[in-house]
Amino acid sequence: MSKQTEILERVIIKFAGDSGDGMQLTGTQFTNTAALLGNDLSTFPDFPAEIRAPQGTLAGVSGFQLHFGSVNIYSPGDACDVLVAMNAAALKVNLSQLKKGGLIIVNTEGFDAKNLRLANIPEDKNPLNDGSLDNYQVIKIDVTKLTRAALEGSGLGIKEIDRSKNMFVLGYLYWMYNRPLENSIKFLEEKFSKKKDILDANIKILKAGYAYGDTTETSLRRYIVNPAPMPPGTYRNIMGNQAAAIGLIAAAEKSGLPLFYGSYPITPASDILHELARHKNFGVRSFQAEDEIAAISTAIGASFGGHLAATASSGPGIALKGEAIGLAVMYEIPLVIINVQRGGPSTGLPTKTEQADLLQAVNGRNGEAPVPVVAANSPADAFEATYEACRLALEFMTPVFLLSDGYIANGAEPWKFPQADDLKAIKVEFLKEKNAGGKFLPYKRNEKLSRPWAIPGTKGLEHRIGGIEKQHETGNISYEPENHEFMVRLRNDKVEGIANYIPEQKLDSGPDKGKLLILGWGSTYGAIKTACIHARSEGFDAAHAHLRYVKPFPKNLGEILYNYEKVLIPEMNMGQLLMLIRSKYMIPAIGLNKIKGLPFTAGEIKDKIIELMK
Amino acid sequence: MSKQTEILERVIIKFAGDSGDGMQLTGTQFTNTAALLGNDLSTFPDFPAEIRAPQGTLAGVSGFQLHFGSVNIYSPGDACDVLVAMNAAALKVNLSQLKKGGLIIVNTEGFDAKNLRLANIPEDKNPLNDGSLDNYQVIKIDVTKLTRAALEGSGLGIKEIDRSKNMFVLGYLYWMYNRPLENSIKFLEEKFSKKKDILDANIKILKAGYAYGDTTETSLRRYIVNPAPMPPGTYRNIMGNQAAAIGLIAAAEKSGLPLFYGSYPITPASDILHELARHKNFGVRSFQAEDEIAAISTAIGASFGGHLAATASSGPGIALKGEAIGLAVMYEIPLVIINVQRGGPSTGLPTKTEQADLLQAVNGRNGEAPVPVVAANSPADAFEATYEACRLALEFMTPVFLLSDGYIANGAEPWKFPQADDLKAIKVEFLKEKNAGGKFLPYKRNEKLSRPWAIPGTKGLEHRIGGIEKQHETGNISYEPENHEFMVRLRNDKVEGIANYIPEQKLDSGPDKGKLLILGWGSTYGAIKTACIHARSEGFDAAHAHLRYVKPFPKNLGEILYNYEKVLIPEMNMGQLLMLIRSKYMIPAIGLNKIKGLPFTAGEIKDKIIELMK
Amino acid sequence: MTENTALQNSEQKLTAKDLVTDQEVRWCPGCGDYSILKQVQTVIPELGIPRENLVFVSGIGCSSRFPYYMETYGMHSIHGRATAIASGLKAARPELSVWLVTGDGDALSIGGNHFIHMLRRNFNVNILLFNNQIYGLTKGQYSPTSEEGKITKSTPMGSVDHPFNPIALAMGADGTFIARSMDRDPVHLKDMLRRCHQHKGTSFLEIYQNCNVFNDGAFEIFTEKKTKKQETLFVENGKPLVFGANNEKGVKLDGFTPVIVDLTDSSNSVNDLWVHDERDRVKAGILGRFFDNPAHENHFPRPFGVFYVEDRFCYEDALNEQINSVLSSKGKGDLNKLLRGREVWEIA
Amino acid sequence: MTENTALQNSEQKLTAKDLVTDQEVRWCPGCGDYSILKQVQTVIPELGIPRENLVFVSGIGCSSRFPYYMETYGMHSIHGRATAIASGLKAARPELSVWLVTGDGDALSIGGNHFIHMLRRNFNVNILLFNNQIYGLTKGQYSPTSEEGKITKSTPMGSVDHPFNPIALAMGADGTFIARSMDRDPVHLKDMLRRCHQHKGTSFLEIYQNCNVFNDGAFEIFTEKKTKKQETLFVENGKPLVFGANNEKGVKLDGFTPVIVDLTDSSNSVNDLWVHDERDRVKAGILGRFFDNPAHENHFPRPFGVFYVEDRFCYEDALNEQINSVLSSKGKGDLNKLLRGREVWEIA
Ligand SMILES: Cc1ncc(C[n+]2csc(CCOP(=O)(O)OP(=O)(O)O)c2C)c(N)n1
Ligand SMILES: Cc1ncc(C[n+]2csc(CCOP(=O)(O)OP(=O)(O)O)c2C)c(N)n1
Ligand code: SF4
Ligand code: SF4
Ligand SMILES: [Mg+2]
Ligand SMILES: [Mg+2]
Repeated sequence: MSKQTEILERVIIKFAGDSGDGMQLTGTQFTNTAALLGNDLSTFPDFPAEIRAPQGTLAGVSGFQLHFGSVNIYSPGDACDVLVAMNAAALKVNLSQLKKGGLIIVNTEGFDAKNLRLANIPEDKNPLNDGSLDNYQVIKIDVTKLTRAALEGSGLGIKEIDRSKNMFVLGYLYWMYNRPLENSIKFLEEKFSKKKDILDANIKILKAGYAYGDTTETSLRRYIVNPAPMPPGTYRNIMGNQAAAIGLIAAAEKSGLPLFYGSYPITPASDILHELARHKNFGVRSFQAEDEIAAISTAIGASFGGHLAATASSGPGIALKGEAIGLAVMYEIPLVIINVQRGGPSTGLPTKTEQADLLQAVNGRNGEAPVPVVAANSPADAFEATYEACRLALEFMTPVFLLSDGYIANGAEPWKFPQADDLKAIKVEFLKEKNAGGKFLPYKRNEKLSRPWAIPGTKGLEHRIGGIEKQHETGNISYEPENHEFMVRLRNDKVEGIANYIPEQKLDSGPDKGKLLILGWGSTYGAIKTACIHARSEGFDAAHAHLRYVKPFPKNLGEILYNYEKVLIPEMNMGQLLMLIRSKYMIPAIGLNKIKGLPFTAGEIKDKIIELMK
Repeated sequence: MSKQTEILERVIIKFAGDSGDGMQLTGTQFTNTAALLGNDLSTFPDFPAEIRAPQGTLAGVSGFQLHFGSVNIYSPGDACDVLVAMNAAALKVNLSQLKKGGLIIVNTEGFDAKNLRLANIPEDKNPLNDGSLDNYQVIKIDVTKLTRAALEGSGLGIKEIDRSKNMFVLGYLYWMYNRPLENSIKFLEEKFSKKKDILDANIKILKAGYAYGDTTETSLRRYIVNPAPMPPGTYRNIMGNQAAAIGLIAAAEKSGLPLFYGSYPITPASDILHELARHKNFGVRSFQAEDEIAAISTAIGASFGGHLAATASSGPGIALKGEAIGLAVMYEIPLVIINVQRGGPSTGLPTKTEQADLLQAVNGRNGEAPVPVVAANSPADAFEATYEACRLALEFMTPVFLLSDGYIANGAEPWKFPQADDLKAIKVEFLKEKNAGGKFLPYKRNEKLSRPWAIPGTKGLEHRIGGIEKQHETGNISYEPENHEFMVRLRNDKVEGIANYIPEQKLDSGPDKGKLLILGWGSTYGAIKTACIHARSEGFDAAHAHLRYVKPFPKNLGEILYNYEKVLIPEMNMGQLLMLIRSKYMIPAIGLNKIKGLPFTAGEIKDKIIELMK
Repeated sequence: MTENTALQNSEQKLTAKDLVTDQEVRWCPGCGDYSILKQVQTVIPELGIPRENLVFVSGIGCSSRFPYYMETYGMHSIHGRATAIASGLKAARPELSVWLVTGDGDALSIGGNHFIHMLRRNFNVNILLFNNQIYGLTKGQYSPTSEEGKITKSTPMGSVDHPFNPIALAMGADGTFIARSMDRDPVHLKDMLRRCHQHKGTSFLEIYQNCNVFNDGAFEIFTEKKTKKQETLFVENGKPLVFGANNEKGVKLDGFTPVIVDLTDSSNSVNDLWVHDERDRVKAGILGRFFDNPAHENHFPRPFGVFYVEDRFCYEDALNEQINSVLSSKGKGDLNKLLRGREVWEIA
Repeated sequence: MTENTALQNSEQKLTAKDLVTDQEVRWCPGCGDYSILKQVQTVIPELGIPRENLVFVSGIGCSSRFPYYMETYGMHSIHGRATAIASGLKAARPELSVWLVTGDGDALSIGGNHFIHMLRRNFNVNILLFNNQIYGLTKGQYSPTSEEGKITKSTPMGSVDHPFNPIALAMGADGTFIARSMDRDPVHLKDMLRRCHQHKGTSFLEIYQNCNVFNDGAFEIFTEKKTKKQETLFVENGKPLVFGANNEKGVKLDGFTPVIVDLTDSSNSVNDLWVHDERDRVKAGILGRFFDNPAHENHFPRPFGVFYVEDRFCYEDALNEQINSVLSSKGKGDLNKLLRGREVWEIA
């Protein structure tokens, strides 16, 4: 029987199952294949908070959302078109995210009495039978049974056999979306190069899934999603934490400095440490410290020693670093502090995303201790943002905050990666000799108000630095009142002066004056961008500007803001950028705040745009 | 020869000498006597940063400023009328603070070759001879010589003899200001009750100083400063840190709770610990922890156990407490966190004052972690502010920040202390039984959105609290997105809702609408109040409002602000309250900022008032 | 009220079941934490402490989820600070029975300082350190107890940190009760839990705990039947150090040097063996250093049991004595006097 | 470049004077810190380290002002973190000679955790702990080394904290070089400073330092002529433990129990005495516990000198070996390859 083929512009698939069902791998494989076919895409995994929550329970559901298309994609998307549910719990947790009329692919074995009970569903309310899914298209496949049948006699144990059932689903989806199997087969071959029997089983099941689609009548439709009109070039897929790690290495290479990374594990920042630890051949010194205070302290020591030094953590760990950040402000040494934000306060929602540490970055220290703040917009953008944070730290001899979040850290997207040669140069020169007519003034400043970097080992530049207020230029201890005010203002001017050396703020889209500007920062980028496109298509032409620099603001930001009747600031917090903007520019900007541990959907922002513009 | 007696309204004396010269004691004695005579007054000591900087050096100068009068006194005052300088360094450091034409009393022996050298004064520039003091009245006394002469044959060693020379100065000033010696003699009798020879020597020298004024012609004038028109009542003298300590004890007594105080020493907060440690007969458990994190953590443990728990530190130590404060926010347990602010950032100017930790108090934590912030205005006011912070903590089950600063902590003023019975009641009731129809809901809320306090030892109320997001009412762990947003908003509403239970903002002085409002917080109170009085007398009638509550702001604050054309916010920082006010009320308030480690002078503020009003 | 009088107030006997909460236990299936939870729930009722007088305090980590599963008072706190929190609680409420659950990262990495300070101050608190030699909750980085060369996510080429010996560290910090047990030996574990309770002062119990997801089998050699008897040394006060499948081996001291002897060889006698003395600090120190890598030849068996006990005053007792002594000498403080201070004057 | 090759690069010999900065020394007159500064400035030039390769790192406290007075590179940092800062510096720049100056509060109270972690990691850094048994800079609160019952501003009724024994703590944390000296014995102090430098690994030197303002005379009994010989025990490797005004007393071991013997009594011989062996961990442990209050009868003399030495790899060496081994096996990383990752696709 011939099946109908439809062309789609974009698809959002949510792969959901128990933590042990391999949904992260399935999603990643589908993603990589989509990327190789030239789709634009964006993904976001959704882990359970527990390491391994009890199998089959609601807490144990692991999900992976993929948004791919023949158009440009800026976020993992809002409601899904397709939901793969390997068990009852996965269906229950994710159903509300599925579009009405959307497609559900279920593994029927995951809806047996035991699984229903674990998902807290009364047995007589089995969603597969009780009509509650009538508004959706449901494809029921007994994946477990089919997998076992296919591998009978393979010599593998039942546990190993069952573990390959995710390949059946992958194969089936490859069939449905007209995708080749080669890429995944290659992947399996690498992964199981030493376990021939398991490799064979996986490939067999992958093909079985494909064949099942081809031969059965479970679905009468197949879909084609054409390549997206992406700028020509070579692409790779990248996750945010990985991008940050690579950004650090790139900045070290380009500045000619060794990289020191002092860190203490914490979700969702740990992967930066893991990634860096793998690159010792770049001379990376990654140091797992005893706590966050030691982590930043070691980085401070390494920075004094002439390394590009960085540390990363998430909210609670950043809180612990406050005192040492103040020290780095006084020292005026380069240091990059990455905060991969998660849901707060306190331990909060450690595996969820949030943007509620902005004011902590700006104000979370004693005294007037200004630190520039740079924000990453998306997984791939984390590379550039990190690189830029390093550049500022080195050129201005200052600690710099880089804000990322759980959504950026674990999300992935295609990245038209640069060539090493294309990266902005970072010029670092250690001072080699006395800088003031036979005298050495460690706090003498250049036109950027930046001081020289004189590292141990340099003859004649022996000097002492400390956290007590320093005399201008000499850096000696000074309790002199006038000097203190002078230095506080000087450190402030230095940071504010960075505005003279960063690009002016640009609009991301929309008219350059008018009714509404959406001002964003960080990971809301994709949702805002998509929302603007959708609103525009409905006749509401809002402008969008997205901040890379949250402190100092770009010089022309005020001008831009004053060009609009209204300014909307969507944030995953209670209005933190909002507060900074209102107090600085005296405009009654409006906040759109979501504090659910989840990113905005484009729809939420679009609705607000329309509400404000109509 | 009869000497002229003049009546003065107010006098500012600065006692200055080497750290070893006993100027703090001299100042305190003169202060106590002034208080007993009914003068209003205010004092501020000015310690060197070193424990004992080398004798005679500029770094070793220790000062004590006293402002007393027959009128109301609100601050230690600006420029001095009298400068006592025990050595050359003391003169050099303090001369710029003396009014033109003011009186200088010097100990000539402190201007010998050695002392000049230590003070970095070329020998030929001895200020006592080179005419540089021509614009002042100078009384030169060889105090050392006179003291030694008076005690010849006393059997005391030369070191002990010299140590009593400050009594000579005190006696001389008592003569000059017509003060009785009795009070100081009583003090000496107590202090040296076990060292009869030293007691006798001190009294002898005190009287010798008095007699010296009476008989010699060093001064032809004496002064009378009459009692001030203070509200009738009984007064004592009190320092800010002492007031805070007593405030904690009073709140504990009035609420019927034991007091637990966990702290780690740091300048200028340590004296609160020292004071509390002395009051074990109030059942105070003072605990010197291994660091600031442990200090607040022990307080959190004690609070869970049902104690009124408090911790104090200064900037760097407060930075370390950020993570634990977030935990207390999540726990929703009562806790008072006192920050005795000092010059920052980092170690900064540890012995100097500043107000630059306000935004740290408001924002210095990860996530949305709202904490009420209460500020003390003056040394005596620290009692009431502390008491109020305790009340809010207990009634709203929340950590509360109390902001003090070095100026308040070490300053002193007369205090019309209350009777225990006059203190506002603080009602605390531990929950005794289940609160929800046979169930216990630890996070069920009352009309203040406050939760019950159920302490270990209470049968049937066993429950667990933690830093992970909690389910509404049950307090169980919840990763549910809607619940998270609900709880973040609830915790915010609870803190903002305190505005419904605190007094409305009142004006301290001035017209209730008009051209200019000065909005202050913290220790700028006295300087602003005095500045307003002076400006008013010059025809510039500015209004003054002073915030006790910085978070939440009093409900009517906006109304008040909108009644003035201009709002001026003087702060010892770069504009922190300014930022909060601008962003919340959208008014272009103006900052007056001083970041010198020193309090404002009334003159500085008055000048600004006039500049803005004319 | 002291802990002991509190004991007597207990009205009806608790059962293990009474200590189970309504929260689903969320450790990975197979995790060693389950067994420890079970033994704690079994032992506690024996101790006769009223449930409302029990408080479990923890930091952050898999192990630190423990309080949620105990139907007592409980505090799940922040990483590394449980020791400090428990110190404050115990200082405030000495009559409570305070149990602290922590991990190797929680107690010895970020929490190392509060840990050693609690030991020296000797608060009467029971510390249960679940040592799985790994960071479980953050998914598998090495910890300060991981062995040298350990390959983990953060040390793909192997760790270059020399690990702590927790027993030695606790001895160095003047701990007054130092013991070790394991998740897989319920009888021994229960015994150690009882001893912890009995000891007045900080009881430090290191519990080897299998993290079957990120460090499976770390202690297999000590816990599994096949090797356990050869590789472990269960010490008991007053008993000679004997081990081996058939108790055929012993440890004697040659001067300060411990030597393993073969008891089947007639030239050796049980009577020559080192007799364990919990109160001998020097010997406890030597025993604590039986810490070789079991892969090394001629290695010593790993000791389990109580290494060391000492009687020393508890911080909270000394603190309360001070308070009581002032109270009895000066009487209860009078707030009006305090407000009034030493010197006052009247304005009419 | 290792520390040793750095040595050879030294061009001209330093003198103590070359190590004096233009900053006025601001300790209280009479403070023990002066003497220590002087000995350090005297010893350093002997070591042949070029001045530019020296870094002094400190925390906060009176003692921590030290770097300002050394004409070398220096970091005055924040309270308790000097150990962590020095670890980072040493990991980054192993060829530097890093000296750490800290106080009893700085190292053992707020900085206790970084301290024990540095010891176990064994960074090749020299820790000079100025122990004055008090908080000097904050004007006189008790510290974790203050004796029980200590009356200070924060403990007007006497401290109820049992103090750390810093030597024992360092042993428990697996320190590889553990020694004690005093401010008032320049010759011994200089000797110990040299030994610190010689040792590869973390050298921990506790220096008894008199705070004449807030804790005057705390060590008088050990430092003053009248009592010094009776009350101190200067240990040297390979030498018997002898002390007393005329070396008339000795310490021998009776089993594990140290006993003071009278050498003037003919039944005792120097040959029976305990001979100090720096590399014997057990004996070093016993020696470290000679820590009685000198007011107690029959107390032991307080030992000075090197208690314990052990050779163990340094963290920074192992780290650099890993880096070098990958570099030689994989070659220097190629940034373009890293940017490119494993899998790419082309859009034309
Ligand atoms: C301040 C802070 N830093 C880091 C973390 C992340 N974190 C949580 S638990 C943990 C370590 C867990 O290891 P362990 O204490 O051994 O407990 P286990 O999970 O193995 O039982 C870390 C690093 C955190 N929650 N808070
Ligand atoms: C975070 C922080 N907490 C507290 C302080 C205050 N403080 C400075 S030095 C010190 C202790 C000093 O004692 P010690 O380390 O023994 O040094 P000493 O002054 O005796 O040489 C303290 C508590 C500080 N500067 N920073
Ligand atoms: S990760 Fe390890 S320690 Fe944590 S629950 Fe799972 S098995 Fe247990
Ligand atoms: S206070 Fe003590 S330790 Fe500090 S400088 Fe003075 S004498 Fe030395
Ligand atoms: Mg662990
Ligand atoms: Mg000290």
